[in-house]
Order: sequence, then structure tokens, then C-alpha cells
Amino acid sequence: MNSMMAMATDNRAVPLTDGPATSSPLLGVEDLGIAFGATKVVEGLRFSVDPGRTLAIVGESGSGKSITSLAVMGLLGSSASVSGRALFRRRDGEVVDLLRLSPGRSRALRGDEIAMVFQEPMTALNPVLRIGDQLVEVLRNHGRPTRGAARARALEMLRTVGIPDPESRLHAYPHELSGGMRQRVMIAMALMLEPGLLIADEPTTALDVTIQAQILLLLRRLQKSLGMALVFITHDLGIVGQIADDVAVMYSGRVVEAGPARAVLATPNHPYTRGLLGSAPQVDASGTPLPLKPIPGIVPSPVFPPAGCRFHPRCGEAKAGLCDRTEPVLEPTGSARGVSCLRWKEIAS
Amino acid sequence: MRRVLDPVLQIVPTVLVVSLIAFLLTSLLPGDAALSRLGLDATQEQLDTMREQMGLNDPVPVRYLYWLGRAVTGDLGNSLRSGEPVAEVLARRIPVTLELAVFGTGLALLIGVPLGILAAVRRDSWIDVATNLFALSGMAIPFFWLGLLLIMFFSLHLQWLPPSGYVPFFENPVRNLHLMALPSLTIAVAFAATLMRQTRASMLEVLNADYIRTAHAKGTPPIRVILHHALRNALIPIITVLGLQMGTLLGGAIVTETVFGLPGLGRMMVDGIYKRDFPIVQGALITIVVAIVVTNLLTDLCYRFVNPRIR
Amino acid sequence: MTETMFQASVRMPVRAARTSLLSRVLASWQGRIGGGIVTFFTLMAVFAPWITPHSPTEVDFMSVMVVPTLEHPFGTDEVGRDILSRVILGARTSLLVVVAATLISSVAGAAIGLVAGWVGGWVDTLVMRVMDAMLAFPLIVLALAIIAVLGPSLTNAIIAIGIVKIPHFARLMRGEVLTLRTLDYIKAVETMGLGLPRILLRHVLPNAAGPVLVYMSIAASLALMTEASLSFLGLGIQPPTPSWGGMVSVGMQNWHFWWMSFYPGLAIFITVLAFNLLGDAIRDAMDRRLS
Amino acid sequence: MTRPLLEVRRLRKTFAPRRRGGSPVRAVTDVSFDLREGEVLGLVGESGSGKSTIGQCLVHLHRPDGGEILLDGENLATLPRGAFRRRRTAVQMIFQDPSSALNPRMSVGDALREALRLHSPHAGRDVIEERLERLLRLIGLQPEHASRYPHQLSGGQKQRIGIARAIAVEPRCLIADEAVSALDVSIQAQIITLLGDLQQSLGLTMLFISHDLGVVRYVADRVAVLYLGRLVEIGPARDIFAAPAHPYTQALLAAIPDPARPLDESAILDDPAGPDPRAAGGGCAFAPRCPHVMDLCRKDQPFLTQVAADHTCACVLRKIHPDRQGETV
Repeated sequence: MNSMMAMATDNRAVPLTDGPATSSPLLGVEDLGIAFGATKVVEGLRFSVDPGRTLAIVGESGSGKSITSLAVMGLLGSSASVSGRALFRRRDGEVVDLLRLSPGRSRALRGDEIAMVFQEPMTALNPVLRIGDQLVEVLRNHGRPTRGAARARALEMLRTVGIPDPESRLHAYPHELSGGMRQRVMIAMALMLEPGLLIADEPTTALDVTIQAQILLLLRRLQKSLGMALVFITHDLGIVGQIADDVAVMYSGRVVEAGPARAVLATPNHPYTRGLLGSAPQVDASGTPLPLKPIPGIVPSPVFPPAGCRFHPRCGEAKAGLCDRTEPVLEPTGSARGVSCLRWKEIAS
Repeated sequence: MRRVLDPVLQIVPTVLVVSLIAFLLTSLLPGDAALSRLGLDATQEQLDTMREQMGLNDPVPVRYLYWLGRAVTGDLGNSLRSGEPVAEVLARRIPVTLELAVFGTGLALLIGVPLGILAAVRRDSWIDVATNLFALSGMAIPFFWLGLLLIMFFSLHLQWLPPSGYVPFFENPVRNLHLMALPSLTIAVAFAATLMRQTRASMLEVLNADYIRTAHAKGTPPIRVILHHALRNALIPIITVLGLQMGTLLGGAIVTETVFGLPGLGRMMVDGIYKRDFPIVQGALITIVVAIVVTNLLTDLCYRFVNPRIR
Repeated sequence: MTETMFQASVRMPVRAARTSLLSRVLASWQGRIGGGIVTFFTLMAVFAPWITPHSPTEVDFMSVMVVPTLEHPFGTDEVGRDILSRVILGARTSLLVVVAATLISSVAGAAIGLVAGWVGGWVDTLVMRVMDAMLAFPLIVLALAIIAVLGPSLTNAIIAIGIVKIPHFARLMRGEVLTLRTLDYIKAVETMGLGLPRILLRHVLPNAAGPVLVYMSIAASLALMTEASLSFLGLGIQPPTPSWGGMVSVGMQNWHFWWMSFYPGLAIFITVLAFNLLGDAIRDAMDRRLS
Repeated sequence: MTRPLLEVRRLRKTFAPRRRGGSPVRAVTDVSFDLREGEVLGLVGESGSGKSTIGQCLVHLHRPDGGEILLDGENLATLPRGAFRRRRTAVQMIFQDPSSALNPRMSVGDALREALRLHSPHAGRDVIEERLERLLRLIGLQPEHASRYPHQLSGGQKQRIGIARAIAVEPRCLIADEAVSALDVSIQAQIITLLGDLQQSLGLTMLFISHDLGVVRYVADRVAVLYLGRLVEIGPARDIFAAPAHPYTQALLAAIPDPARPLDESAILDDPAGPDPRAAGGGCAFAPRCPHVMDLCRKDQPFLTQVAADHTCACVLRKIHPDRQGETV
């Protein structure tokens, strides 16, 4: 685990900031916009992930974090209009724009090179199909495996994710498993073909805290052993500290702050990131809880977003005439970090 | 074994309550059964003896148990008019209604389920609008009027099919199918409409489910998502509706049999009411209701088969 | 937290002031067409005696079974009565049956369901067992059986049709009550020790009323259909009172004079369709309002 | 020492099996604890621990199968219906889900007026209106919020109204059942702060039920930990967090995600199956998952033993090494 921390501190170029990415990342999202009709729920989003790294996208409900992952997966319905680019480097080196793929090519990538784990293990598995069949289906969607080979692979994956007695679980229905076990099955299913990129959308939110810790540990071990890139979507800054190399903090459809996870958590530049940290239960070294400093107000509706900086109505640092007029952009602040705040320099000093 | 036995045992109380309702209704029928049997010339003395013989003077619970005891051995009494045993009349009538119900259900399934799937998948397209209009009309059209329109068009105008009559299937299969075509279509239309709406609604709900998103996320071909992942789940409420609609179907059969002159159970019951022949009414009523309870049992078993969660 | 909820709220952006249910119903085409026809049907029924072009009961052997003409737009029947006038008057009979029967079944059914659902225990088991047994009878079959006991007449048709729909309302209401009991605001007023009548009248009934209202529209269409079927079988409204079902039945014996059965049947079809459309519109309006 | 406000003694609740032939679910087994005047007791456990069932028994939404619930020495569990209704306002609940906590057809003002009138049925209109305004300000809303309907409020605002309704009847004690779990982090912090302020200013006695130890740490004076329907540890919050005695409490604490602390791999339970009421048999319910399990644990049910002042724990390890009290195993 200390190795992870070490990795997080090395000065890799995190291409969240301006300028083209130096080394081509596995996934590079540029200027992503998602709108339902006239309602823009995500705007000007950029982030990237390298193989073997974990990017946490953190935000509250309505921040657009989940919808972003669905857009990258090509799973948004036709009611959404998507703009921008999401460049993905395939196994054979070809770089494709995930937002412009034909439905057939997009499907060929899903489950094979890009996989996803969802929030609700209770409803994400098909209740009328056996676990084994649901696992094997991934292989059948992307090839013609023999029965024996497919079964063997399913068994192997169930074992890999730590499911006891995997032979009998192959024949079980989802409702016969506990929540934690179902989430393990979901992870096994996502990793059947060893994808280069795994997107996990709040995979532990529905689980008990002791089970959550197990799943986090499992994801981290699998990510290291398979060398895949992991995009971990969460609302919990505590989890960010435990799993992420890099973090992008989202608020109301934009990235407000990004950079190496440890640096961002230690010295947040954006008032919203500070507010989130102040809202999260924390203890100091002696175990005494630090006082809570909640953010006042409520998350803005994407239908009637505030003018200027979207956070200004709740921001203690907002300056009238500036923050309510001008919309900030994500600007580099050095050491691979970026912040989207008009006053970050004044606040920092 | 248990999952088959349990629901079977559960219908026993239902059948008892149903038979009690049927018995109470028909035992309250106006008109004196003894009088009906003996005719108006009977003397008061003869009537009293007959009442005693028929057990009409016993209290109602005793009569019910007595009646139930005979009913389970197949003795449902005799027709007051013809004197024929009710069981024999039933034996002649049941095949007609059964055939009508089977053809009607089959047609309804063939029309309703595929159209419902199509409407759900192509939501808000012209197909969806058209099938919705079909469903709305199908549910609003009275069986007897639809039957008449079909007769006017196919029998009188085009002269393709005979307007009425009945020939048993094993006597002349071709003629039987000719005669049954229009009645089957008549009762199938409303049923198909209901099935279509239910199929569409449950498909739409299922298509929004998380596991459908999972199926897409693992790269499952769309057609397989619909037929393998969605339909299997959508079938669960469809089967429920199938069971619930059996009553409507048999109710429709009663009216339809009158229109097409089919000698089935429904006609038997209506004629029985006209003629105040209460054993006949009772026999038809019990048979129809037991048929519905049994179909509900079958759909329940199907449901258990399709839905692993309640096994 | 889930993004699907988020999408749903995005789909209908403005949820400003609560608009009235009526205006929401009338905002849909189903609501406008269904509501329009039901209003038309009601007005026609109420003012029937004053708007019929001919006497609906006067026999005229000089014009028996006349094809539709300007004089008799729907033609005449086997004794020369004007079919249009009889269809208009028939609306009156149908409206009476529909309103009375639906009121009987909805009030009785909702009361039974409310008690069964709230009290629970053996009361619930017993009541619902009887309701389930009644549900095993097809509507028309149970209505026929009741008619067989009571004898065919207008009043008895109303009673029979009213009784057969009770279990549907009872089940619906019971389901609503059971769902509401799991909601925190009902639990909250229970734990506050609010009086039972106030809990039921102020918190349970208003929130359970929606589905019952929707179902009343569907029950009305079924009542109309059942009445027409009974009359068609000769066991509902008795002649000479005009009823649409009875008119189709007479027309059936005279196949070649198509108009005799066509127009009364069309009247049933359109009215039932209108009630169904209205039911759909009310349901959609409620769904949107509660979301 | 004065008598505790609420005494729960050997509370039991078993639910009928969901399916025919299934085994009955023992949601709560022999749970005893006190709730002292003016304190906040955190009731902590994961899903299936029975913590919500206990809360619902206290406000009589469930009738316990056994045991006593003594409020000022009077047993609520066996009180006849009529007498109970008069005592009902003494214990009030704040619910988890803000979306279903308010009647959608009633304005905020009407919902609160109903509660205020219940508390003082003979108060005049002016008095009620004045109290309503004070109540709204107390929970951080404005008087104009009284005319709003639930669908016009945010989740956090609804939760504030839920709190207002509960305190409107001036209860002796409050049960907060996962009252902040459904809220976003920034809103959650607001509500925790509000509850803390109210507790201070009104001197509330509160049972704070939560699965989230991180949140409980902020509000609770004492903490009770439940596992599969049994109390495994209870003690002052400071002791529990500094020196948890029960292996389950230790695992629970280690699993709380903290932005400033990396995942402690050694403390993570190695049991993919999770809690299973059937796996325990006659012994300690936690035995199948416990890293320190011994043969003894699988046979006998451990009892609560004192490990420090006002701090008890139900673990065999604690009985064997009484001299190691307070030390982490």
C-alpha cells in the first residue's frame, strides 16, 4: 500500500491541465459536454487515465459524475446529446473516439476492453439468470468459446475475486447471494476479458462498511495485478484517500479541482474541495473528531444553474461582481494540479 | 415437489369458498325446485313429499355439505327440464368452450406479445402509436358487436366463413375450424389488446432496469438483450395478467357463444337462467369458476418456474 | 444519488407550482378526447328527452326497418322507431347504470379495503379470502348469477354490476393502504399519537385516492360493457326501455339490416373507449404530479 | 445515580419467515441498555444488526415479542393501547428517507401545526402560529417555508422539517433512525451540526441509530454496537473509539474510510460471505468472521462483561484476560 502512496506523489504529468497530453493516456476525455434538451448537465470536462493508475471522480449527487461514466461507456440513451472527445487507446494501439463509435464497434469494446461495475449489486445482476450464465455471456459476446473453456474461465474469475465454493455459485441465482458477494460477481464479470479500463460507479455505496473495505482492497489488488486503469466514481472523500492516485472533484457538471489525490486532499485549492473535506467526518492523529464545517445551501439544479461560478452562492470566498459574473476555467496551478476558481491565488495566500 | 404441491393445496380453500358462493347464489334462486319438477298440477301433499325427498327443508349448511358431497363424486343433479344429468350436459358443452378458450388464448398471445415488445422497443414511434390505438380499440369493443361485424363482413359480404353453427372437431375437423375461426378471433381481440399493453408496460419497465444496463455494458447484442435479458423478466407480470384475464376470456366466451350459436358452457348458463333450470345454472357456474381457479393455479406454477426468486 | 433519478427530473424541467389535476388531464390528447366524449355522452343523457329528433318509443309501421336517410340518420327498427332517438335515450339508461354501479362498488370496495389494510390480522385474511373468491368469477358470470337470483331489471342490473366490482376496489385500496403504512410520514403521525380518524382522513385517504380515482374511470367502462352484455343477453334492461345492448341483440336477429345493430354498438364502443382514454389520462397526470 | 430516562431490558423481536417453510428471523435478541437523561447514545451496526427494529419497537411501530421498555419506570411494551397513546409523544422519531418523511399533500406549515396542536390542543391560533415560526427558525428555515409543499423542498430541508415535527410535541427523547444516511456529504454535515446544536440548546435525550461510525463519533456520548441482533459492546464514545474491546468493533472502526488515513489491510475481515445469522449456530454470532476465533466461541454465547468503567463487551477473549482490560486485542 505504501507503494501506492509513493506512486501518487511522483511527479507524473497529469494531463488535466492545459496543453496536449505528453504520453498518450489510455483514456483521454477532452471538452466533454452532455445535455438533455436545453439542460447542460456536464460541460467542458477533461480528464485522463493511464494504465495502472486509479482516477477517482468525486462529487455529490447531481454533479454529473455518473452520467460522465455512462457517456464514456456509450450507454447514454438517445435523449442525451454528447459533445467533445473521449480518446481510448485499444490493445492493438489504435486510438478511437468513444463518443463517435458506431453502435456495433462501441459494443465490441464494451465488456472486452472497457468494463463497468455499478452501484447497486442488488439490481445490477439479472435476477432470472444463473450467475454462471451471466459470466459466460461476456465471453460469448466477444468470441466463440467452448463450453468447457468458458466454464473454466468463469470459475477462475470467481476464485480470483474471492468467492468461496465457486463451483456451486455458478449455478446460484443472484438473490441467493449477499450484497458483498454480488458485487464480487459483478467485478468478476467485468474482468472476464481483462479489460484495459475498468469504470466503477460507486461500487461500495450500497454495502456495509466492513464489506466496503473488502471490496476496495479487492479492486486495488486486481488493478495492480492486471495493470489496468481504474476510474472510480464516488461521493466519499474518505474512499478517494484510500484508493486513488489522482482525483477530479466535480461540482454541478464541471471539474473544479484535479490533481494527485494525496496533494489535493492535503492542500485543497478550491473552496468546494475544502468544504467537502470540512463536511466529511475526520479525526486527528489523537483520534479526536475534527469539528465539522458544513457548506451552507443546497446543490444547484442543472435546469437553473447560477450565473458565473456555479459554486459562488455557497462559497464563503465569493466576491460580488466577479464570481457571480465570470465563469472560471480549469487552470494549472503547478505540480500536475489544476483548479477552476477565479480567486484561488488570493485564497491560497 | 414442494413448490408444486404448495400452490395446489392453497387453492383448496379458494375452491371451497367459491363453491359456497355458487351454492348460495343458486340455492337462493326464485322458483320452487319441487314445483318445477312436478309441474303446476301437483297437489300440496305431493309438493311437501318432494321437498322432503329433495332435502329442501334442511337448513342451508346441511344442504351445502350434502350438495358438496355429491358434487365431488360428479353428481351435480339433473336438469329440471329434460331430466338429463347435469354432468352429461357438461360433458357435451365443455369441449366447445374449451376449444374456444384455447384458440382465443393462442391467437391473443400470438398477436399481443410480439406487438407489445415491438411497441416497447420502438417507443414513441408510429408503431407504438398504431399498436396503442389497436389496443385501446380492442379493449373498448364489445364482444357481441365485434362478432356481429365479423359475421357481416366475412360471412355476409365476402361469404368466406359460415356465420354460425357447431360441428365437433373429431367429426369434421375442417368444418370445425371454419366455424371456430370467427368466434376465436372475436374473443382474442380484447385479450390481445390487454396482453399487448401489459407486455409493453412491463418491457418498458424492465428495459430501464439496472441489469439491462449491465447487459449492455458487457457488450451483449441488442436483440439478445431484448429477448434473453428483458423478456425473461417481463414475462413474470405478463403471466400474471394471463391468469387474471382468464375470467374476462370466459366471460367473453359466454357472449360470443350466443352470437355464433355455439352450444358451450356460457350458452348453457344463459339458457338455464331463462328456463329457471337451477341445477343447469349451478353446474355451468361451478365449472366456469373451477376452470378459472385451475388456470390461475397453472399460471401460478408457470410463474414459479419463470421467477427463481420465489422457488 | 443515482443518476437515473437525475435523468427523470431532467426530463421534465419545470416543476413549479402545482397545476390542477384537471388541467393536467386536459393537457393530453387522451384527456381531451376522452373527457370531451364523456362530457358529450353525459349531456346527451341528461337532456335526452328534449333532443331526440323523433319519439324513441312511437311505433310507426309505415316506416319499418328503413335504411339510414336524412329523416332517420341511423335508420329505423323492426317496428319503425327511430334508431338515433333510441340511441340518445339509451345513453340515459347507460349513464344511470354506470354512475350508480360505480359509486356502489367504489365506496363499498374502498371502505372494505381500507379496513382490511389498516386493521390487518385475521380480519384482513377473512375479508380478502372472500374478495379473492369473488374475483374468481368472471364479471359477467357473477352478474348473471346475481341477476338469476334477483330477476332481470334495471335496478337489479345496477346492484349486480355494483357488487361484482367491489373486490377490485377493495384489493386496490388495501394495496394502497399497505404501501402507505410503510412510508415514514404515516409512521410519523402514528408515533405522534394522532387520532385514528384524522390519520385515515387526512393522511391515508387523500394519498390513496389517486389510484382509486383512476380505477373508477376503468370501472365505469367495465360497468357500461357489462350492462350492455347483460342487456344483449336479454337479462339486463328490459324492453321497452331502450338500451344499447338490447338494441344490438334485436339487430342481430335481422342481420341484413346492418344499421339496427351497427349504431347502438358503435355508441357502446365509443363511450367505453372514451372512459378508457380518460382513465389513461388521469393515471398519467397523477404519475407526473406525484413524481 | 438517578434513574435512566429509558431502560431497555432483554428486548426480543422475531419476524415471521418471509416464505412458507423459511426459518423465522431473529431481528433482536436479548438487548438491554439504558438511555440517560440528556445524553446521546449511538446505536451502531450494519444491515441486519437489528438497530432499526429496536428503534421501531421504542416508538411502538413494532410490538416486541419479549422484554421491557421502561420509560420513567413505566413499561411501554405492555401498556394497553389507550394508555399508550397518551404516552406516545414521549418518544419521537426522525426517519431516514426525507422523500417519504412528509405527506405530499400537506404544506410544511400544516404538518407542523398538526404536531403543535397535538402537543397543546387548547392553544389559540396565535400561539400556534407563533410557535410555528419559532420552530422553523430553530431548525434553520424561514417562516415563509411554512407555505411550501414537500416537492418544493430539497432533501436537507425536508429532513429539517422531519426534525421539527419530532421536536414539536416536546418529546422526552428522540430516536434518529439513520437520519443523515440518505443525504449528500455537504448536507449531512449541516444536519449533524443542527442536531448537535438542538441537543445542546434543548437538552435533548437522543438515540442516534446509524451504520456510520464516522458520523456517530460526532454526536454520541456513548456508543452501543450491535451485531446480528445482539449487543456486543457498549461504553463511552471516547473509550470505544480509542480502545475498542470487541473484535467486531475493531473491524468496524478500521473500515471507516478517512481521507487522511490509508486503508489498513491487516484490519479488514477476510470473509467474503459477510454476516450470516445461520452460520453462527449456538456460539458467538461473530465467530464465523472473527480473526481471533477459538473453539470456545463456536460453542457458547458470550455475555457482556465489564472491561472498563461503564464499558462492557461480549467477547470470550475479554473474559479470559480480565487483566488486559482496555487493551486492544
